[in-house]
Amino acid sequence: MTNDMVVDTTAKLTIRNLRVTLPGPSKKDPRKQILDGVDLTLRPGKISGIAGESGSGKTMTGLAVLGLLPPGAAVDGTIEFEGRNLLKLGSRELNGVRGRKIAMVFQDPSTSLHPMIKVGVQLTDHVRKHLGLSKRAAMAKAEGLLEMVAIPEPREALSKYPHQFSGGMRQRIAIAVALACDPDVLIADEPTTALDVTVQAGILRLLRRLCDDLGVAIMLVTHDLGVMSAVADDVTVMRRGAIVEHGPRFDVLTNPQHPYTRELIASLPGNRIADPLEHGNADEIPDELESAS
Amino acid sequence: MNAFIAKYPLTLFLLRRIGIAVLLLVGVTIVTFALTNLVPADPVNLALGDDAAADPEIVAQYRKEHGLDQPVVMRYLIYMGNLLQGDLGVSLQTSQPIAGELAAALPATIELAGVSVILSVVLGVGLGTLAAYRRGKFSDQLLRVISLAGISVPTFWLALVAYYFLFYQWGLLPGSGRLDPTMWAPDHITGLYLVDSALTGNWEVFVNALGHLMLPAIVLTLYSMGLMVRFTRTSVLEVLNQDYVRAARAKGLSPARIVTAYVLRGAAVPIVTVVGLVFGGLLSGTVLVESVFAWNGLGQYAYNAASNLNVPAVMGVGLVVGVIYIGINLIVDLVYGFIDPRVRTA
Amino acid sequence: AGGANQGGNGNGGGSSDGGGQLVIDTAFDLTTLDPQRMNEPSGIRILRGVYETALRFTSADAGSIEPWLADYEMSEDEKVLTLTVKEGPTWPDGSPITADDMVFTYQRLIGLKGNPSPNLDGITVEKVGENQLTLTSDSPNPQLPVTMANPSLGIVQKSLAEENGATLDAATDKAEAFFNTESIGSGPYKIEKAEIASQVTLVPNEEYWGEPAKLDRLVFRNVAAATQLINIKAGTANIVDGLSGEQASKLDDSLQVTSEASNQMLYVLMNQNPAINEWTSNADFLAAVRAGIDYDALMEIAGPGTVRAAGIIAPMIPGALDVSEAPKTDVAAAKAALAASGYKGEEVEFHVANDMVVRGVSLLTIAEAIQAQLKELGINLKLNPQPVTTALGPYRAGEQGMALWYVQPSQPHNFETLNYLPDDQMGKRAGWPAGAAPDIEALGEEIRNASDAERVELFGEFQVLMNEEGPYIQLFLPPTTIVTTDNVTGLTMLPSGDFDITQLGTK
Amino acid sequence: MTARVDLNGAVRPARLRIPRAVRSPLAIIGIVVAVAWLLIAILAPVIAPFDPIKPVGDRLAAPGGQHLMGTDTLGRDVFSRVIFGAQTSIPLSLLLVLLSMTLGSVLGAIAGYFGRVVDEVIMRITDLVFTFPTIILAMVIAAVLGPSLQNAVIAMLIVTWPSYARVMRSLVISLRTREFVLADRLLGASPWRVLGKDILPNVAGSILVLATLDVGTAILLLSGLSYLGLGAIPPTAEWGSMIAVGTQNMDEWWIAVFPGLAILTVVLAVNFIGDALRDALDPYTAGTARAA
Amino acid sequence: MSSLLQVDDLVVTYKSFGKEPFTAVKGVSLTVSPGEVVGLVGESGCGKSTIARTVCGLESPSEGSIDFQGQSVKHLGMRKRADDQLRMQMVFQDPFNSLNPRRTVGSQIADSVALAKRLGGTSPMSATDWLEKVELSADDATAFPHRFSGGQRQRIAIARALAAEPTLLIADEPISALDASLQAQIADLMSRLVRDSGAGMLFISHDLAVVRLIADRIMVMKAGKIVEEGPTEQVWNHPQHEYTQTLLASIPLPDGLGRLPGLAPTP
Ligand SMILES: Nc1ncnc2c1ncn2[C@@H]1O[C@H](COP(=O)(O)OP(=O)(O)OP(=O)(O)O)[C@@H](O)[C@H]1O
Ligand SMILES: Nc1ncnc2c1ncn2[C@@H]1O[C@H](COP(=O)(O)OP(=O)(O)OP(=O)(O)O)[C@@H](O)[C@H]1O
Ligand SMILES: [Mg+2]
Ligand SMILES: [Mg+2]
Repeated sequence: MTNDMVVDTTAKLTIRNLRVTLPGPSKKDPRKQILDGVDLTLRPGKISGIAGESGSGKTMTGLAVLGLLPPGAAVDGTIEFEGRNLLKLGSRELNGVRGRKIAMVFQDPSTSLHPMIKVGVQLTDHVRKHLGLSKRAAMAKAEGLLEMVAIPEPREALSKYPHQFSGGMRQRIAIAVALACDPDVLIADEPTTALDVTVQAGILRLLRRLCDDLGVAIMLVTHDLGVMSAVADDVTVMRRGAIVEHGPRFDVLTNPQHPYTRELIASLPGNRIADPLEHGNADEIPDELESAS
Repeated sequence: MNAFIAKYPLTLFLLRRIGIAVLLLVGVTIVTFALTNLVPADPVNLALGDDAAADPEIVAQYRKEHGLDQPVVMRYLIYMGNLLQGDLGVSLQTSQPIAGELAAALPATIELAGVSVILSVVLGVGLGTLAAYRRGKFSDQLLRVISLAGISVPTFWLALVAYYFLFYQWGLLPGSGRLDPTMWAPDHITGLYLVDSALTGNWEVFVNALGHLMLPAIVLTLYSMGLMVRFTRTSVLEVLNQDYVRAARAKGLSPARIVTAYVLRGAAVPIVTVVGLVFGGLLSGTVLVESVFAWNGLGQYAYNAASNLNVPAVMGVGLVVGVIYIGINLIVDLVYGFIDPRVRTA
Repeated sequence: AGGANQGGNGNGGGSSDGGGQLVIDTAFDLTTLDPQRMNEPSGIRILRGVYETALRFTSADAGSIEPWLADYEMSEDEKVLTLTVKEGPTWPDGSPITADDMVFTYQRLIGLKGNPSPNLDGITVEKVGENQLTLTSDSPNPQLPVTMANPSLGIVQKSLAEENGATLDAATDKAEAFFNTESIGSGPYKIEKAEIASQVTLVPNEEYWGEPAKLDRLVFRNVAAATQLINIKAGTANIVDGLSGEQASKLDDSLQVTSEASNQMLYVLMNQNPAINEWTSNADFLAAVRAGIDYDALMEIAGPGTVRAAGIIAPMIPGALDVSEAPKTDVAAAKAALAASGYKGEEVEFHVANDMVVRGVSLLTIAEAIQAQLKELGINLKLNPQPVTTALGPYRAGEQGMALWYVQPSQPHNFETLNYLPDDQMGKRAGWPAGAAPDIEALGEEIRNASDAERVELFGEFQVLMNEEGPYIQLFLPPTTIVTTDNVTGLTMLPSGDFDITQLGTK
Repeated sequence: MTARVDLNGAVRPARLRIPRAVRSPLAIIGIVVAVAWLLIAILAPVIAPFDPIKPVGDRLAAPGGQHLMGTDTLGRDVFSRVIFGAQTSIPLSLLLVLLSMTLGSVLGAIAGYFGRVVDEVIMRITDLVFTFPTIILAMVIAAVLGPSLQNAVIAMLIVTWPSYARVMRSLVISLRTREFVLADRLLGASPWRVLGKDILPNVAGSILVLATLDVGTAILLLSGLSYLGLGAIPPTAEWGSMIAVGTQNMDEWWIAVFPGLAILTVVLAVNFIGDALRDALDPYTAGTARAA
Repeated sequence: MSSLLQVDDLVVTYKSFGKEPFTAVKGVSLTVSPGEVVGLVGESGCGKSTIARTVCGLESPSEGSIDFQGQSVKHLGMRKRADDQLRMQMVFQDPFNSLNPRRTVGSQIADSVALAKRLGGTSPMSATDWLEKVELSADDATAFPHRFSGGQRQRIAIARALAAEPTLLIADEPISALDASLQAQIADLMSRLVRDSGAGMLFISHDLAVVRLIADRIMVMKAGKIVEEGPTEQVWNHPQHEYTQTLLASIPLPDGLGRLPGLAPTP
């Protein structure tokens, strides 16, 4: 794969000049500017990577799309999806989009699944609502989803609770939940930070395949440039609520323009590795995910 | 052993609990017995009138009849011996079996406490959730004032004030007792008038009993509801901050479904804890209210027994409350397991 | 049942032509409904409708004693009472009431060695003829006839009682449970249902031999005094007895208030044992207290209808002193006596049972009032309020220095007040040893051997002496205040300060 | 990440932020009322128009005129008694809370930290106390000791310490295996040092909040005991016993209503403060910015 | 000279009520010599932290022995730790948990300084000096931990451990929260300080790339067992065990080429 294969498909979701402020600690304190004019376009079949320092507003951007900003947040700008400005939608309409058309995988898999509700229920309640499936049909679909994300014994898994899975499995379940209604847009907020490299590799493959096979538009938030390099089609770098750099993956990673990006890349431990190619190649390793589906 | 533990965790859990319960009950008996015997007073004086108490023969007869002629330790052993045979002894005041008296008093309190618990749980959880959702808004502040007032008002005082106004001044609710004096209790099935009258289809009594329950139940509920509102609010707020709630919203679920399935479920453990505490507290804390409303329940009975140094009766109350307390704790723990699967396996 | 009338009010269904029901609220002290074990006011009241006695009172006057189930005759020496069973009265099963029933009843009372047993202390009961029996005492016992009217001497049917486990001996008697639930006597009412802790209902005894019961039902409820006031005002109770005279005086006209001196007398005990208290045993100090108390003020607190206790004999009992002879409040005399006593303001402990309320009058309130009054004189009392539970023991053992209590005669007869003598039952409580008051003791001996008629005179003298030297300071008798709704009829007071439930009816 | 994350990505721990707590209007009301009551208690002799233990007027006079809140059965001025009552109820309940907090926390900390037998024993004792109806237990204890305010406090202490012990124990248990404690122990800290230096600062807030909420309970319990005649010795002005007298004189509502209102306002004020304090201390409810 | 730390056939089993006991460490032997840095890598949950904790006496081994300076390491009960074992210090994995939120950072480091003094330490450094050593400022000493980011806290925890002048430092993922440039810097600092004082260090991480920066020897762990062991360069360049190979292959490289990293069989 190379970077110059960017095909200009129509944008699926367009964020324009997104500004978000949050109230300060008390009423008198000035409001905090969280996002300061963010522009972003998600295209079907493409992964848009967002990198940036901790606290730069990556998560907030994702939340803004789904209208899940903290209470008291003031939003400005447009988020256009299928001809509608999501920021202007009523809560009922928004609920029709959430989970159905646009889904999100949250940063921490162990907290985004309800610990007291069976995985099966968490996988199906929105499916039943959005797609009007029967319980049985929804469960069957859920089983398929779990199989897709390579959860062993998916049928049994449906009646288990989140804590009965390892962190990696939970992250994959969270992804399955997000994919359950076949969304057009997937916002994945640091889906691999909590995982070790071997598990991370599997999830990256899954994301890639979703794009390639199903044409999902993905926004991948990560601060790991290695991950970025592995799957993102283009890269956006954020700092203090604003975008400092944007461009195709290869360009940004190999020829960063902004000093912050340069600093980031310069200090990567990977850059001290003599020759990365020496250490095995992806193609040599059996791909569990692919063989499973 | 480990294999056994792994195989029958619940059985083992129960066995352990029962073991602790038995120990606790023995402790209750010892403490009660010791305390009641430490009171610098002779039950004979209370049970016998002036003339009778002056007559050594009658005093001797009374002491013999109630085993008071034995040394304290002996009396305790005799008591425990009888207890093992299911005999709670005989009241020093009425010479009636304690078991029977407790059986008569307990349902009254359970009915009252039960209704209060139901009311306070339903209202407390509902309003507490509302307050959490409306955090900082006017309705939250209003609920805060109301619930804190409920916690702050002296129950015995409120009982009197409520009685004075709601019954006496405005005649909104019937007064003391569990039923109008014209009515007799429904056939004894559970001793809970509401249940018994419903079972026997005696709706007139049902309505009457319900009416009589209202006033004391409201008074008791105000406190426990206040408590429930505060606790529910806190734990719902906590849950509202959880990622899984946000994740549920991201799934486009309806707010109603999110509250019932996700939020309340997440907040349930602390809420259940408080429910257990509240119910336990109500069972043992109704003394003053019962006396105002002439509600002849366990509280009145206990108060009477204690103020008359009716040792076997006080012991009986201790045991009953102990068993209930242990039972509630056990149920709460089991409910934890039901609510939170992580507890189940751990 | 009455159905749902306004405000859940349950009084009298058909009240126009008699019948109907009455609800009587009282603070229960009920422990049993076995007549021979029972000695508490609530039990006495209830069982008066169920069991009948050999003699009875017809009014509040203690002299109104009259034959009922039996005619009586007292021997000259006041040692033997002969009862002749009347013909006519029958048990509900139709069999006549016999001397055997009475003998059984009285012997059982003695044998059970229970609370009411002292009523027949030192008495032997014997059947002396087909329908005659005698009660014989070793020493003169002039109060035997009035004792016979006590409901704990209510006659039980021997055969029925025995069937249900009654015997003449505490060790073998097993009948209490039976009596508690199914008391059946020869009276106009029988127990319908009884829950000793909360409520007892009486319904007419259909087979009653006399004039049939006036009411369809009598309900006795255990209701705290505070609640009684509201209940009577709201009309959910027809009769209440727990109100103070003061409270009753403020009720509106639709309620009938019957106020009668009760037989419960509040008094201050001044222990004569110097080891117990240096000051109460000081005669001058005692005199100072006696003269220093403002009796009128105390009576005002107790409310209208309160009667000044002139001496140790309650007003309705023959021999009682006239109020004019009661000790007077005299501040000057009190101060003089106090000066003479050598008292310098030391703290004197004043015991009071803080949970005791007599006829709506809280002993604690009175004690506080006395404390405030004596403080003006310079007497420094320190209240020691204790629950009856703990206070009663030291009181009976004569270990309290200064204390506020009340006494209530067990029989409406002057004779038993002799136990105020030194070293007698009351004397011991006051730490008053034999020989402490020779003049009083001599007079007591004289009274003991005098005839009933002479006693009335001698008791006057006795009480005056007591008022001067005795360690008891009689205060007052709060009224028995019975408040009824206006449909209640036939409220008849008895010497015990209670009313006779068999006379109750409705308009 | 949870909403507790601030700009640095650092968890914002529970920490005292009194100023913010004070900003809540209810807390302000609470503080004002509480301070007012404290002043009333201190200045009682100055404020009260009459001697609280001396009959000063007609008995049972209705509120109005010379007697703002009427007079009681002995003709004492209810207003003065309510004011002087603050001198009894407020310091005593503070003392009680202080004592039971100390006793309960120490025992709970020992139970939680050392575990095993000590824990079992202490926890079973708390069970025992919990098992028994509080007021009845206090009654019997007060009866054993004889009624007096001092004994009422002891009796209440016996029934109130266990809740602190329980809370303390669970806090200590959750903290004693925390890594910062382990780290200190790897540095050779003794158990007492660990409890005092590492654990105490972390639990003080929660315990203090519990204590504020308990002041109210203490006043109520004390009043309850006095109401039953087991607490304050007459003629001391004490709110609970004043209510008890009032109940025997329902028609003279002012005797019971005013001391009841006094209890209500004090307890409510303390609860307002406690509630605000809890909000301020709770990492979830502190601050305004949060995710929903 | 004999080794500083000698662990033989260590087995650690977690028992919890109502659950099958779980053996997290299944027979591990390792040594750390003075002046040596040993790296321990392995996937999440393979038992690395368990080894660290057990070595410090926070867990008790069910089998095997642990000797520190020739003395057997005793379980850290509720009592005060013996002086001869205070020379072993640990940096905990979780930077959020290992600092007391209610005590100033400075006072927590000062505890260590005091300990070092008491045990006859010679270093003239104060708590603030140590803070500066880990690239924080002296002003930070009076601040409470919540003011610091995860990475800053890790550095504070490291400073605290180093300030005690340990002869053996167990460092459990001490720099995982740092950004790349700081990682290198701090790793360098640690290894320098440890080596200079002749102490040893057991350095735990799941990131081979990081361990490689600092360790003399690397041990690779999987499911409670050591699967590969050897000098750093050898393991890095010529991984023998299949698992080590997978681990290396799974590291995504920020080369901008869009290559998906390799994948191990799912756990
Ligand atoms: N509930 C909130 N209230 C106030 N400010 C918040 C809240 N949540 C986040 N913030 C602030 O918003 C800013 C952006 O946060 P965001 O979570 O988007 O960062 P991020 O880029 O996702 O960082 P990370 O890599 O740590 O996840 C930060 O300054 C953060 O402190
Ligand atoms: N207290 C405990 N009780 C039971 N099991 C435990 C306990 N602590 C750890 N474990 C289990 O032991 C195994 C090893 O845990 P350990 O913390 O040593 O892993 P690790 O290698 O440090 O992983 P990571 O890289 O995620 O820190 C894990 O499966 C874990 O679930
Ligand atoms: Mg984020
Ligand atoms: Mg670890």
